[in-house]
Amino acid sequence: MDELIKRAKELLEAGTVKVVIGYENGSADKTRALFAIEPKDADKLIFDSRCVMNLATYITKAEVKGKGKMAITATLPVMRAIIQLASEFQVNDSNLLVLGITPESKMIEFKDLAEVEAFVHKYTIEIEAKYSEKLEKLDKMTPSERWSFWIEELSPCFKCYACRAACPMCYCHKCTVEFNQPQWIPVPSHDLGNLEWHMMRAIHLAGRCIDCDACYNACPLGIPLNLLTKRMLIDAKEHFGGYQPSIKADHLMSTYKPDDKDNFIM
Amino acid sequence: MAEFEPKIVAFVCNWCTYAGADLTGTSRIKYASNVRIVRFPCTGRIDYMLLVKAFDEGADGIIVSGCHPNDCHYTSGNFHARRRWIMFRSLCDFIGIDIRRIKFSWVSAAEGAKWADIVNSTVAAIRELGPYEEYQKVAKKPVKEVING
Amino acid sequence: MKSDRRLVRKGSLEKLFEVLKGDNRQVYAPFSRNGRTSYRKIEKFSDIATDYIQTTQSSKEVSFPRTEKILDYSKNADGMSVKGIEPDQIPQIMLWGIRPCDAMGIGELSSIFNWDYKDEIYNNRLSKVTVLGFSCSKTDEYCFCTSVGGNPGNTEGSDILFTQLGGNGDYLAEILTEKGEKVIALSPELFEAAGDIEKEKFLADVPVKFSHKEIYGKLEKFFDSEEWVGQSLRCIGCGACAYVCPTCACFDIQDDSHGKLGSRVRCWDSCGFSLFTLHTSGHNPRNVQSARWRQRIMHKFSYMPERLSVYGCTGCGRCSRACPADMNILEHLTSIKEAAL
Amino acid sequence: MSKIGVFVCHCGENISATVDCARVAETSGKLDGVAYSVDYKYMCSDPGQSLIKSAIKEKGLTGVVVAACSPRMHEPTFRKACAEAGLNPYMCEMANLREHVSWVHEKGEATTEKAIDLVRILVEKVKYNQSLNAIKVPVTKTALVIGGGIAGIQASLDIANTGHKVILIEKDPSIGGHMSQLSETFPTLDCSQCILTPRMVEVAQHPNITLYSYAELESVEGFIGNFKVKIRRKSKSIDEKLCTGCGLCTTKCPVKKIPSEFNEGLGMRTAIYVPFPQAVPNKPVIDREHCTYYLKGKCRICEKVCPIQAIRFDQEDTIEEVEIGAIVLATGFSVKQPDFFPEYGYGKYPDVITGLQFERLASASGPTLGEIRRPSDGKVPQNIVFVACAGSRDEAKGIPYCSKICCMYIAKHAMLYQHKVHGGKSYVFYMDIRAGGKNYEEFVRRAIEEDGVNYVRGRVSRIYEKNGKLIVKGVDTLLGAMPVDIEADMVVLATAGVANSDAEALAQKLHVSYDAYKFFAEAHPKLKPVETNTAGIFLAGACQSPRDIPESVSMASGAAVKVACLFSQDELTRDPLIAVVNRMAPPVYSSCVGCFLCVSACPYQAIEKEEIKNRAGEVIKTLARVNPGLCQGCGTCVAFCRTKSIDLQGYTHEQMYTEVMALLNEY
Repeated sequence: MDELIKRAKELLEAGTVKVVIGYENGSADKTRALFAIEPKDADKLIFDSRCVMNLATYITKAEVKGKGKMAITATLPVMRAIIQLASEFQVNDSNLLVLGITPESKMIEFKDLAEVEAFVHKYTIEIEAKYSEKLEKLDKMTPSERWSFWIEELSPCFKCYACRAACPMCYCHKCTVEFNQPQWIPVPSHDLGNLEWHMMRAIHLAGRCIDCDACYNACPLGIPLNLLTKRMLIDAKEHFGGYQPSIKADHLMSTYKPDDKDNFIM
Repeated sequence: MAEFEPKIVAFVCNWCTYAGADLTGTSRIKYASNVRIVRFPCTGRIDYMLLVKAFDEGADGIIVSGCHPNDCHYTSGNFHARRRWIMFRSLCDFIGIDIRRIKFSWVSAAEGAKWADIVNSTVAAIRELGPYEEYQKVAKKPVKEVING
Repeated sequence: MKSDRRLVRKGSLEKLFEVLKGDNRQVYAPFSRNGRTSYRKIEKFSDIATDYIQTTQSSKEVSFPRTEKILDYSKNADGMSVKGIEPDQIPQIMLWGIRPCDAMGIGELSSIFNWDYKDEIYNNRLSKVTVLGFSCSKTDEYCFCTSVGGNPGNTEGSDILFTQLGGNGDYLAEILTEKGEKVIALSPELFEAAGDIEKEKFLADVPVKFSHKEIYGKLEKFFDSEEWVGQSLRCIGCGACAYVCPTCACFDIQDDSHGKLGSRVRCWDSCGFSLFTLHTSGHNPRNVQSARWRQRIMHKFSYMPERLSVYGCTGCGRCSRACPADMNILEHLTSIKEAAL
Repeated sequence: MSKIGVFVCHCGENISATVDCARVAETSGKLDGVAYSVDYKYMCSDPGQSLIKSAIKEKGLTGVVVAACSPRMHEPTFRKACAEAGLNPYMCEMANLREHVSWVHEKGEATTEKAIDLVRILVEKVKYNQSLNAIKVPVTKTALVIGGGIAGIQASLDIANTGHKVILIEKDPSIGGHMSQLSETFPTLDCSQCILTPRMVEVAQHPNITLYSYAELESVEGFIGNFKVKIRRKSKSIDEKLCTGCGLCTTKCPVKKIPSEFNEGLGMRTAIYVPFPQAVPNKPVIDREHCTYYLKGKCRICEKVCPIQAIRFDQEDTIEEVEIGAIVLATGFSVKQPDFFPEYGYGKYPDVITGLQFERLASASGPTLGEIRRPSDGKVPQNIVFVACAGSRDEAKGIPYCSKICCMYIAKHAMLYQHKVHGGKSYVFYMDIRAGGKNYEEFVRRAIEEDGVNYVRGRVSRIYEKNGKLIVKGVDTLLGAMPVDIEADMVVLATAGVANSDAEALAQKLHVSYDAYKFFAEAHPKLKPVETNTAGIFLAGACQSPRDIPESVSMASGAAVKVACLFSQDELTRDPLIAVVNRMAPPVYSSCVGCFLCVSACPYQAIEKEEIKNRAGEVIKTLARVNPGLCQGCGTCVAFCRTKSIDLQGYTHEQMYTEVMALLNEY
């Protein structure tokens, strides 16, 4: 990634950006986010297959955004997240420069977010086979079996909200779960509180989730909560033809088609 | 033992289904008294979380009803609602919530008889299914005394 | 009390487990699911996880559950009636297989719950817990108990500490308290006399990285350091570190209300959350993540020693292992130690 | 602490026959926060209302629940009563014990229990009600009427005559619409132009009406009382102020073979033209698509012959920006071109024509000066067939509805034919004769009985040419589906009335709803036939569905009254049941994060961006803001907002949540 380091340095030296967000080596064999502010910081930049955290979660963080114009090392999921965020007016060309990394690990610098969008649209969001199998298995269960499965799987959740914090789309500073007049979602982590929190999360990500698995990767308890968002993704495709993050296009869940099909409304 | 009387909550819009239910009354069509109507301006206003809350608090069944497509007093609230219902219902199913207990319908201000049918058929269906014990088991013991068990 | 040292044959552990399980006692032990190890009520000995350096969650949940009912209330014609939780509603708990660092954490957590107000509910619960510690023979790069006053064979906080003598060997049991003796009394035949055993030989080697005092001294003048900003930039503000921590004690009080009836519930909270300190006025005294991260470190290494004479960290390394953003407390403490003022 | 009054109405015996009203009042009285409860025979009567008013005053009630009939019936009554007693009207709620309980359930325990539940739900809701004040918005007292047909003309004149300003825009060079093309009108057979043209002139001369012909709607922003409208005035290529309408240019124009739209292609016009002699304004426009100068760069004959040099080849479209308080949509309809009936041979056989073409043939101002002559050879047809429902009431052709006007105009056509061609034979193929209307049925009977028109009940399957005759193959279902073949000289198809091709785009510009056929949708099929769901926009005439002249005129007058009502107020008062984005103290300002997904969820474009700036004028936060004038209170945004930052007054999160809680729990 010499090219990346070189470009990051140039950008910082020229003052084009104030911070370059990328990956560096972390604890054990993990990688972590790097915020290069001085040109020399950029020497620590790396990129390899371990770099899976969705860095887009940082571009809405006030402390990072507050530094000034950002550049970000962006893999495909990160780019998708950026476009979704741009469509929700959270980032724009004036505060973000994207140093894309293609699925072939090539660096491309994008002139603007419109170019990023065009690049993102070359690829469709596909559910990985290992997840499709799990989802199919769940589909084959009876509703009662699924209910037991989820109550059991969600039972360890202690509501640390790492899933929310790691998700680039969960940038709201006051989440529904923190809305307490009325208290929509029970705050304590018990079966009901956990169920409602995870349902709410899935619904709020419907039509917005870009399937990066950041939530699952962040969960300290290994709860397969990304199955919920994946299911929403499949439903979006099945019922409404799916979606791609897009700066200008209408959002899947805030729009409708008069001929949306259903088979259950009497 | 007395026969099980399902508790059913109906979330309806003011302009079509509420008015339709008024017409059921004006037409003196009788139906089961298990349903309690909560009036909203529009199906677009109906928060899916309220449906979940109804189950939390012990509802055995839910009816959600509004204007037919193209009839919405607010032009498109019902279209938005339909899109959300499609996703919400699917999520419920995926989680294992018994979606047979949530009935969605379009009942216009002119369909007094249809409203009575919807209520009666829902009551009959829920009576058949019995109390929603599976959900209540989770909802009514929210606080565990011990860890992870 | 001077510890009584016994030998427990490897094969006797299961018998001990069976004995402990009965008689209104519950055994909580490490259990693995989804690649994570946590404590839960165990019915079958074979369900107990053995291959772990450290559990994902600490054992604090046994004495300080993540969600705990404090009282039930009901409204009636005369006003309100309140019913608290009776101590005998809580069963005796055998806390099996906890690491010395967690055992040490019990004291640290207790000091918070008994600082000023004596938290009866917590103390009640804890009084029912018998701690069966297991020394560490393995360690990883996240462990730093030796830097915060602990060690892999530390007896502090355990009622009995078991140390396995070699990879597949028998166990040295150090009986440390009366509660520990009561366990022996349940099945004395499982506890044989132990000869001279050099326990240290079987313990993991956890290098010392710094001393408490160094950090404490540094923090006194470190409040306004820019270091906090740099360290916390990648922190995403979740509560994972606090929730896996054996000594984090912050909680929230919630009412679970259903018309006339309801319960009051205590549940975990975390100083890492941005809304933790948000005032109704809109003012937030810790309005940036660096202030919240600083609070976490200061609380454990400065405020607690100052007010409670204990440190709030056992060096278990859980927070670093659990952190989705790879915040590493050991690394951060080390850099605080080394930072110029 | 709430002090709520519960007032249980017996509604005579309507409620009390099945519900134990006394028990409802007694049980409700024990609820937390209920300070007074009573049952009474007729709560809506004067003494009933007085009961509520005095309880409000004497007990100092902070909220009222009236358990009576449907709130759709009497909510305004009781809210007004509360207001009269000094309680904010929005602190009053109604439990529907009549339509939803007593009239639909048998007498019994369960029925009374349900009544008690419904009261409890609202008692708990009322605890969260807030005092609200009606919203006031100013009104710009100028109306925009779109479309200069008879409906637009009538609406414009009626509004103008109430003393308010009107801007009338018409996309064609002249107003008049379809009515100006008609020969005579049913059921009186008076000449269409004779009754229409005086109205057209009146429009042109009315001091309160500004007429923009050859103009279209560009865009609309704003809301009731406060629209900002852009009008595109298409270039006419003449200086209207100078032009005297002498008509010299039109006689000299060398391009003379353009099919005349006014004559439905049966006559020709020039490139610089006035659509018809009585046009208003009676000044020409240049049709740039056909003008030689615009096509080839030379000619300019009109410019040379114009005695006052009023031709302006370089004139461009202009955009007029106007402030408008109300809009009347009167854009009319189109006639479905019968090309989609290949079996009837329209376009293939010149003597198969549409009803509107027949109007031109029968019109004294038409290409044949009122003589019925067929297009192919100008001969007077001796046998003529009229085919009703050519497209209408035909699901297979995509038009399942009845076009409504055809039955009547066919009778008129046949009658006119019989009057003009003595000895001619006319046949009408029909499915049903729909002649509902004053003197309509009598008119049809006259055609059949006095003028001898042959009505054949059956459909036509095919029309083809044979030996110079049009063979019309049909059946007579009244004679046992007997096949009928008629050798005709001319066939007139009563093609369906359909929405204009640009109706959908126009509806979307105005945010009014439309039906599956792109006709504009009224707010209520019975009680709000001239309103749309967008406040301040009204409908007149056939743009809502096919209709005849008297209906269009009365609808236009209805719409005009609606506009006049609106303009009779200096400020508008609206129910404050609208959405509001929460605001908090700085530095939070609001829990809104400015994702603006609500913008597309709003059916009314009522959500705007609001920038919060610091003292230096820098934007520090961008929030959603609901425009109270535009918001209609559907709450679609409320259920959609992830941060629950939008709430709907009168149906707030807390109110609705509490209703559900109260419904299922003991209180």
